[in-house]
Amino acid sequence: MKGDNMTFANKLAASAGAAGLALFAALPAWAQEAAETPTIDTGDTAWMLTSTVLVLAMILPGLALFYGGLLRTKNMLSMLTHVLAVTCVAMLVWVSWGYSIAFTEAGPFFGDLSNLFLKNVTADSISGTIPEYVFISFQMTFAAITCALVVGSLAERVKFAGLMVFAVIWLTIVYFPLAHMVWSAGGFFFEKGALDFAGGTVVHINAGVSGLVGCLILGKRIGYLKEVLAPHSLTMTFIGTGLLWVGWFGFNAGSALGAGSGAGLAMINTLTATAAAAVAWMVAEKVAGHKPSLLGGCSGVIAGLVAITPAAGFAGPFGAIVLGAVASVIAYLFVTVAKPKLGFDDTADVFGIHGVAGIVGSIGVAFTNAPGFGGPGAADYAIGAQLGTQLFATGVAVLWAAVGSGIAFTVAKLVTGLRVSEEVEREGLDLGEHGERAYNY
Amino acid sequence: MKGDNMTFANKLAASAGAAGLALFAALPAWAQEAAETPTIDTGDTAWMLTSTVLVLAMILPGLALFYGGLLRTKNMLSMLTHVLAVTCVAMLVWVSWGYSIAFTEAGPFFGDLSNLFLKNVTADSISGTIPEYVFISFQMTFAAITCALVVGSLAERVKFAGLMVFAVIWLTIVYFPLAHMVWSAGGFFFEKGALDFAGGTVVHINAGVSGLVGCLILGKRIGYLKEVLAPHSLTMTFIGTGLLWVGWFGFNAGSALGAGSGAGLAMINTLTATAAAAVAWMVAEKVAGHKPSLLGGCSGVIAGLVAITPAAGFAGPFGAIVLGAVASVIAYLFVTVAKPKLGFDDTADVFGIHGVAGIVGSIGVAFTNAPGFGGPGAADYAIGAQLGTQLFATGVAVLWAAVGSGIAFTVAKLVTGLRVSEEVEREGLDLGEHGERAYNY
Amino acid sequence: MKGDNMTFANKLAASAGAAGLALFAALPAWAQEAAETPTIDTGDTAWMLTSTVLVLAMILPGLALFYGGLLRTKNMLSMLTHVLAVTCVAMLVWVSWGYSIAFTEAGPFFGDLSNLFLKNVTADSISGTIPEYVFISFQMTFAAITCALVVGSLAERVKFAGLMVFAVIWLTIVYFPLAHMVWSAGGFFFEKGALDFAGGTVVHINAGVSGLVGCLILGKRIGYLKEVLAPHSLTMTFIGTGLLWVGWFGFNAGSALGAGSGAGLAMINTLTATAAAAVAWMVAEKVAGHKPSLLGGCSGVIAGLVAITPAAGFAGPFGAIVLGAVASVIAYLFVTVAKPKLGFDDTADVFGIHGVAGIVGSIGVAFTNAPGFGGPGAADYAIGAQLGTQLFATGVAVLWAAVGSGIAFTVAKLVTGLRVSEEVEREGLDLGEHGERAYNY
Amino acid sequence: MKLILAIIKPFKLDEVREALTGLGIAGMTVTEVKGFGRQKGQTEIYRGAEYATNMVPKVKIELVCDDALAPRVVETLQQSAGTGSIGDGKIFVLDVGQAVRIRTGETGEAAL
Amino acid sequence: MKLILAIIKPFKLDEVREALTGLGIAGMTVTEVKGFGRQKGQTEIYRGAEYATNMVPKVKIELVCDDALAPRVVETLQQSAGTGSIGDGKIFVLDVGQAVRIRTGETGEAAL
Amino acid sequence: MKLILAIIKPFKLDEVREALTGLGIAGMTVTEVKGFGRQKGQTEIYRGAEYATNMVPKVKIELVCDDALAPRVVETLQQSAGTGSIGDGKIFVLDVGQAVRIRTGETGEAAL
Ligand SMILES: Nc1ncnc2c1ncn2[C@@H]1O[C@H](COP(=O)(O)OP(=O)(O)O)[C@@H](O)[C@H]1O
Ligand SMILES: Nc1ncnc2c1ncn2[C@@H]1O[C@H](COP(=O)(O)OP(=O)(O)O)[C@@H](O)[C@H]1O
Ligand SMILES: Nc1ncnc2c1ncn2[C@@H]1O[C@H](COP(=O)(O)OP(=O)(O)O)[C@@H](O)[C@H]1O
Repeated sequence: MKGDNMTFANKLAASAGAAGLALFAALPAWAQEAAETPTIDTGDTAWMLTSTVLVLAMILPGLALFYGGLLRTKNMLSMLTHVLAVTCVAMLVWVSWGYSIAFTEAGPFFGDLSNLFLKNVTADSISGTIPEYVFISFQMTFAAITCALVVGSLAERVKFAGLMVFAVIWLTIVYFPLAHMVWSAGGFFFEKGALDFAGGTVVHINAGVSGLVGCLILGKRIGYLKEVLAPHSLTMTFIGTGLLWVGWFGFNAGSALGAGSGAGLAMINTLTATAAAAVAWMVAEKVAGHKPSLLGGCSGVIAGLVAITPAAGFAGPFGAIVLGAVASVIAYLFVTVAKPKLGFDDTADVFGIHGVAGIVGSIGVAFTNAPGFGGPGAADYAIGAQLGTQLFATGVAVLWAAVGSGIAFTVAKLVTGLRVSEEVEREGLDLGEHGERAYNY
Repeated sequence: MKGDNMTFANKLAASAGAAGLALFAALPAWAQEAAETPTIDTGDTAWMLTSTVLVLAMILPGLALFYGGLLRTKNMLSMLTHVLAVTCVAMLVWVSWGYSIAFTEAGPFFGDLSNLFLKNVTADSISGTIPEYVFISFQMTFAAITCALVVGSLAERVKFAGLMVFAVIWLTIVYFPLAHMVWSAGGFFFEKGALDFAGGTVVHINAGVSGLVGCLILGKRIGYLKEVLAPHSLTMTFIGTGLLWVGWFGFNAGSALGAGSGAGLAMINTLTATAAAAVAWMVAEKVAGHKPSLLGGCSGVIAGLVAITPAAGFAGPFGAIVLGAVASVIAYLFVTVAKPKLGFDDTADVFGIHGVAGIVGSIGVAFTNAPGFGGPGAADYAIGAQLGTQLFATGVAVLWAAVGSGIAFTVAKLVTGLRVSEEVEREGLDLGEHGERAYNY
Repeated sequence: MKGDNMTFANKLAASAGAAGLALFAALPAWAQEAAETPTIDTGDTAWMLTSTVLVLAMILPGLALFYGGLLRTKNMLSMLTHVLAVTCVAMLVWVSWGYSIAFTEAGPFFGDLSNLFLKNVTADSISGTIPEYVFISFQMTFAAITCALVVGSLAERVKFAGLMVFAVIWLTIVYFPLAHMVWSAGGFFFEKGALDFAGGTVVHINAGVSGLVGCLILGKRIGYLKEVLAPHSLTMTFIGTGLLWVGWFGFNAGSALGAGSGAGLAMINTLTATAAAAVAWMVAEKVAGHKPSLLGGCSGVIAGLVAITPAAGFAGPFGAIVLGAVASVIAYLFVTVAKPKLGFDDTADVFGIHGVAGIVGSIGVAFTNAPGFGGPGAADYAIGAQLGTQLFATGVAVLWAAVGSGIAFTVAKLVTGLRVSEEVEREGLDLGEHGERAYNY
Repeated sequence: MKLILAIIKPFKLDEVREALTGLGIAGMTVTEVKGFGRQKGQTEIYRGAEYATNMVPKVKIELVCDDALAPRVVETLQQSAGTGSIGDGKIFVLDVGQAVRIRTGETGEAAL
Repeated sequence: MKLILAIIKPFKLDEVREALTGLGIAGMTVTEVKGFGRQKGQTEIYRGAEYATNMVPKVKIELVCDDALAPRVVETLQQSAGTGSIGDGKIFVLDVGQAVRIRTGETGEAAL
Repeated sequence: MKLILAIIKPFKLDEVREALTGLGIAGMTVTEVKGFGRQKGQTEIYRGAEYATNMVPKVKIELVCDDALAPRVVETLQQSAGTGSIGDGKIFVLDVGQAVRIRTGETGEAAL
C-alpha cells in the first residue's frame, strides 16, 4: 500500500517530465529520494501539517461564514450547522471507504476497497516525504470542503436530513471517483496528462456543477426575485473571504506536498491571481455603471482563488494575474447578467463562481503553463495539445458531476423530501430545523 | 539548564520504550540525535512555531468567542476582557516563575525556583530539536488557555479583579504543579507511566474541576433556570468552535514536539475523534426527541477534542472515533440530564464538557492505546495495568484541582468579593465593570 | 542543507558581534552564502510559507475587523472594502515595480527598475535558504499591510477612489524606498547599522506618520468630539486584535527568515512584550480613575506588538516586557490626554498607537539589545552609539513618511477630492460609496 | 384624522404596503415589535435549556389618514394582511388631534 | 376601548406579562425603546472618548382592552413593573375608536 | 394631556432632545423605525440583485405633556427637526386620558 503513494509521487515526477513541467523538474532529488528510501522530511511534514490545518480553517469557520453572511438572519444558523455536519460526515466517510476508493490503484475511474478503514496504514507509513496519515488528513479536508461547497447552492430551503443523505451518496459516487481520476496513479485524467495542480476539476467544477443540479432539483426559494433577500451580514461574508484566502495557501501551496519551490510558486500565484481578480470584479462593476462593492471584491477574491487552483504550479505570477482577472470578469458577467435571465436560484452562486471560474481556470492553465506566457512549461510545451486535454478533462468532470449529483439528489429527495415545508422556509430554517436562533441580541 | 530539557526528551523516549509506546519508538533517531548533539531541526522548529501560534489562536479569538457567544449581549464584552486579561497575566507569570516550577527537576510535585525569570535560558538554548524559547512559548500558551478555560464557568457574574487574583494563585498552586507532574522529568504522573499525550489531565480535567468549584463558590446567576438566558450569538460560538478545532492541531499534533509521525498520528486522530463526537452529539439530540442543533454540534466538537487530547498519540483513527463518540454522548447526558438535576450554574459547561469528556478521555486512552483496538501500543501492552494507572492519575488530578482551586477562589473572594453587585449583574458586566458595550448598532 | 541554517545562525551571532547588530549583518552573509551553494531548507521554507500566510491573516480579516469594529455601523463595510482593495492593489504594484525598487542594489534610497515585473526571478530562484518567490510573497504582505494600516486614520470620510490613487503613489514614493533603506543590501539605514528587526520604521512609524498627515489633510469627521461616535462592535475589534496578535508571529518571527533560534527569540518576545503592554494599558486606565476596558486591553496589545517589532530579535523576554509596558503607557497617555488637546481626528488612532509605540520601540531597541538588559547584543555593545543611530533612523523615517505622504495625499486630493460629500458622510459610506449595508438583520 | 395602528405578520408587509399605496396612502411608519397573543412561539433549546418563547416577531404599522379614508384603510389592511391562520394580528384606530409636516410646517390633512 | 401604553424596565417584562395574564389579558405588543428621563445612563469611555448616554434601554408595552378592565390593567402594571427606584417608567391611557381582528374580521371588544 | 408622536431623521435626534429639554420637557421615549413616504431610499445591489429600499431609517419620539405645553412642543419639534429637505418627517398629536408614574403611583400631570 505504501507503494501506492510512492508510485503516486513517481508518476507525478514522471508525467511532469513527459509533459515538460518545470515544477516537478525542480524537485527531482525529492522524487528520487522518495522512491529509494522513504524517509520523513520534517520541513515538508511541517508544511503539510500546516496546510491541512489551513484547509480546515477554510471550511470552519471560513466557508460557513462566507455563505452564512449571504443569507437572511433566519437561516444563518442552519448554514453553519450544514457546513459543520457535512464536514464531519465527510471526514468519517473518508477514513471509512473514501481514501480506499480514491487512492488505491485499481482502474482509471475508481480505486477498490482493499484499504477500507485504512487497514493498511500505520503511524509509520510514509507517503512521499511525509507520514501517510498526514497525506490522508490533508486529502480528508479536500473531500470535506468540496462537499461543503455544494451546500451554498441549496441554502435557505434544503432539509438537514436530505443534505446528510446526499452527502454520503455524492461523496461515494462523485467525489471519490473524480479524486481518483485526477490524483491517483492510474487515474483517468492523471494518465491523460491533464493539468490540475490543486483540484480545479475535482473540487471547484465538481462542486459548482453539483450545486447547480441541486438548486434546479430543489427549486427556487419563496420570494426569489420578488422579495428583498439581501445578505444579513456582509461582515461575516468578509471574514469568511479572508479566511478562505488565508486557508487557500494550504490548498494550493499544500498541493505541492512539500515545502519547496513548487509551494513557493503556488503561493505567489495564489496571491497575484486573487488580487487581480478582486480588482477586476470591482472594475467590472464600475464599468457596468455601478458602485464598486464589498461583495464584488469578495466574489472576485473567490473567483481568482478558484481559477488559480488548477494552475497554481503551472503559471508565472503575471500569467496568474491575467487568468485571475479574466475568470473574475467572466464570473461577474455570468452572475449578474446570465443568471437572472436563466432564472435558476443558486443561493450563494456556487456554480456562478466555483463552476464558472473553475472552468476558466481549467482551460486557462493550458495557456498559463506555456513559457511564452511566463509559465514553467518546458521549451517544447504545446499549448494546442494541452488545450485539447484540458477541454476533454473539463468536459468529463462536468458530465460526471452532473450525472452523479443528479442521482444523489434524487435519492435524497425520495428518502427525505429534500426541501423543508413552506412554513419552515418562511419562519426560517434556524428555528424550524434546529430549534435555535443565530442571534438573540 | 539545557540538560533539563535534554533529559526531558530522553525521558520521553525512555519511558516510551519502557511502556512500549509506539509513538516515541517511531522517533528513535530523533531522540538519540538530540541526546548526542543538540541541534535545531528546522522542520521540527517550523512546526512548533506554528503550533504555538495555533494554540494562541485557540484562546484569542477562539475561546473568547466560543464562550462569549453563549452569554447574553450585556456580558459579551466582559468575557472577551476576561479571556484577554487572564491570558496576558498567565504569560507574564509563566516566564516569571511558572516555567521554573513546572520544568525544573526537583521533586515529583513541584520543580524549584532555580530557573526563575528564565535566567538559565538564552536564544541558543535548545530543547530536544527546537530552540528552548520555542518550547517555553509553546508551553506558555498551554498555561494561558487552561486558566482561560476556567473563566467559562464563572461568566456573567464574576468580578474582574477577583478573577485576576484567582488566576495568579491558581496558576501557581494548581496549574504549574500539575504540569510538572505530567510533563517534567521526575514528575509524579510521568514516572508512574500515565498516558497523557497533550494535557488531558493538566488542561481539561483541571479546568473542568476548577470551573465547577468556582461556580459553586460563586453561586448561581440571577434568573438561572427562570429567565431566558439564551446565547446572544451562536454565530460567535460557531466561529470560536471553528478556531478551537483549527488551533487544537497545535495543541495535539504540537505535543509531539516535532514534525514527524507522532504529529501525523495526533493530527488524524484529532480529525476523526472530533468529527465522530460532533455527529454523536447531534444524533443523541435526535434520539432524545429534539432537533439536531448547532450548539449541539459545536459542543460535540469540543467534547471530541477534549477526549482525544490525552489519547491523540495513543490511538488509531478508529479508536479515536469510538472515544470521541462515547465522550460526546456522556457529556451530552451530563449536561442535559444530570446538570439540571444537580442544579449548579456552570455558565458555559466547562465541567460538563471539559471535565467530563476529559475524564472519559483520560480513562479511555488505556483502551485506545491497545493494539487490539488499533492503537500504537506494543504487543505486550496490558490494558488492565494501564487502566489502573489512568484511574489513579485522573483521581489525583481531580483532587489536586478541587482542593487547589478551592483555595484560590476562597482567597480571591476574601480579597475582592469575587462576585459583582446585583445591580451590575442585572445591567450587565460590560457597562458595570468595563464601561463599554460590545455592540452599538 | 540543514548546514545552511547552522551557518546562518552562526553568522547571525558572529556578525552581530562585529557590527553590533544581528539582523542585517546576517543578510550580507546570507547574500554571499546564497551565491555559493544556494539550496532550499524545507524547514525554513515551511516556516516562511506559514509566516506569509500569517501576515495575510493580519490584514484579512484581522486589521479590517480591528478598524471596522471601531467605526459606526454605517461605515463598517467601507472599511472592509478599503482594506481589501488597498491590499490587492498593493500586491499588484509590488510584483510590478515594488520589489524591484525595494530589493535591487542601486543606491542608498532606491533600487532600480532592473527587476521590473520580477523578470529575473523563476521558480528555481533561491533567496537565502528559501525560494525567492516565498521571500517576495512574504515581503508583499508587508507592503500590503503597511498601506492598509494608514486607512485607519482616514476612516468614515475618505473617498474610495481617492484612497486608491493615494495607495499607488504612496507605495511608490514612500514605502518602497523606506523598505529599500532598511532591508536591502546597500540600503541607507542598513548600512548605518540601524536596528529594525521586523519593520518598526518601515511599517509602523511610516504608517503612523502617514496616517497623521492624511487625517490632517482630510479634516475632522462631522460631529467629532460632539456626537456619539462609539465603536459599533468591539466584538469585531477584539476578533481583529486576536488575529493581529496571532498573525504578528509571521511578521516578527518570520522576519528571522528561517526556523531557527532567531525566530524563537522573536516569538517569545512577541508574547511577553504584548502581554505586558495589554496589562499596562489596563492598569493605566485604573490608575487614571477609569474602569479597565476591553478596548484598552486591545489597544495595549497593538501597542506592545508595535513596540516589539523593531526589537523582536534584539531583546530578551524581560527587556521585551519593559519595552512593551513603557510603549503602552506612553501610547495611552498620547491617545487619551494629548490627542484630545491637539484636536486632530485620527479615527482609529493609527498615529497614537502605531506611530507613538513605533517610535518608542525604535528608540528602545537601543537599550533592550544590551546584554546588561538581557538582550542578545555582544559584550562590547555600546548603548549610546546605537541610540544615536536609532534616533537618526527614526527621524529620517518620520520625515520621509511625512513629506512623501503629504505629496501622495495632495495628489489624490487634486485628482479625486479625497473626501466624500457631507450627505454621504452622514448617511454612511457603506450606502453612499458602495451601495451595500454591512448588516441587514 | 385617524391613527391606524396595525400589528401584522412580518412577511405580509410588502403586500400590505402595496395594497395601501393602491388606496393613495403616501406614507406610513413601520416598527419591528414582538407580539404576545394566542399564537405561540417556537420552543428553543440550547444545550438542554429549553425556552418556550411566547413572543412572536410582528411588524407594527402606524399610519395617519383623514377620517374619510380610515374605513377603507382598515378594510384594505384586513384583507391584505390576512392569511386566515392564528396570529394574523390586529388593527386599532385612534383619533388624532393634529398633524404637522416638519419640512413645510403644513398642518392637518395637508401634512399627510 | 383603551390603549394602554406602558414604558417599563426591560428585566420586568416577564413579571408584568405574567401579572397581566392573570387578569385575563390575552394579548399585547412589545417594543424595545430607549428612554430619556430622570434616570441617567452609564458613562461609556472608548479610548479616552467619553460618552454620557442619556438614553436608557426600556421596553414599551401596547395593550388594548375594554374600558372596564383598563383601571385594573393600569393598577396591575404599576404594581408588577415597579421596583421603587428611579426610571421605573410610565403608563399612559388613550382612547381607541375601533379594533379589528385581521384573521376573522371581528371588531370591537370581540377583536381583542 | 397630549401624546406627541414625532417621526424625524435619526441624526437630528440630539438636537431635538436638547431643544425639548430647553422647554422643560423631562422625559420622552425613542424608537428606531422605518419610514415609508415621499423620500426614497438608496438602491442596494448585492451581486447583481438590486433592491430599491423604499424604507428609510427614522426615529420616532413619543412624548406626553400637558395640554398647555403641547403647542410649544410641536413648534420646537418642527423647528429643531427640520432640515428643509424631503423626509423631515411628521408630528402627530393625540389625546391622553391618563398618565401614571410607576415608581410613585402619581397620576395625571404630576406623573410626567
Ligand atoms: N389586546 C391586545 N393589545 C395589543 N396587541 C395585541 C392584543 N392582542 C393581540 N395583540 C397583538 O396581535 C398579535 C396577534 O394576536 P394573536 O392573539 O396571536 O392572534 P389573532 O390576531 O389571530 O387573534 C399578537 O402577537 C400581538 O402583537
Ligand atoms: N413625558 C414623557 N413622555 C414619554 N415618555 C416618558 C416621559 N417621561 C418619561 N418617559 C419614559 O419613562 C422612562 C422613565 O422615566 P424617568 O424620568 O427616568 O423615571 P421615573 O419613571 O421614575 O420618573 C423614561 O426613560 C422614558 O422612556
Ligand atoms: N401618513 C403617515 N402616517 C404615518 N407616518 C407617516 C405618514 N406619512 C409619512 N410618515 C412618516 O414620515 C416620514 C417622512 O415622510 P416623507 O413623505 O418621506 O417626507 P416629508 O415628511 O418631507 O413629507 C416617513 O418616512 C414616515 O415615517
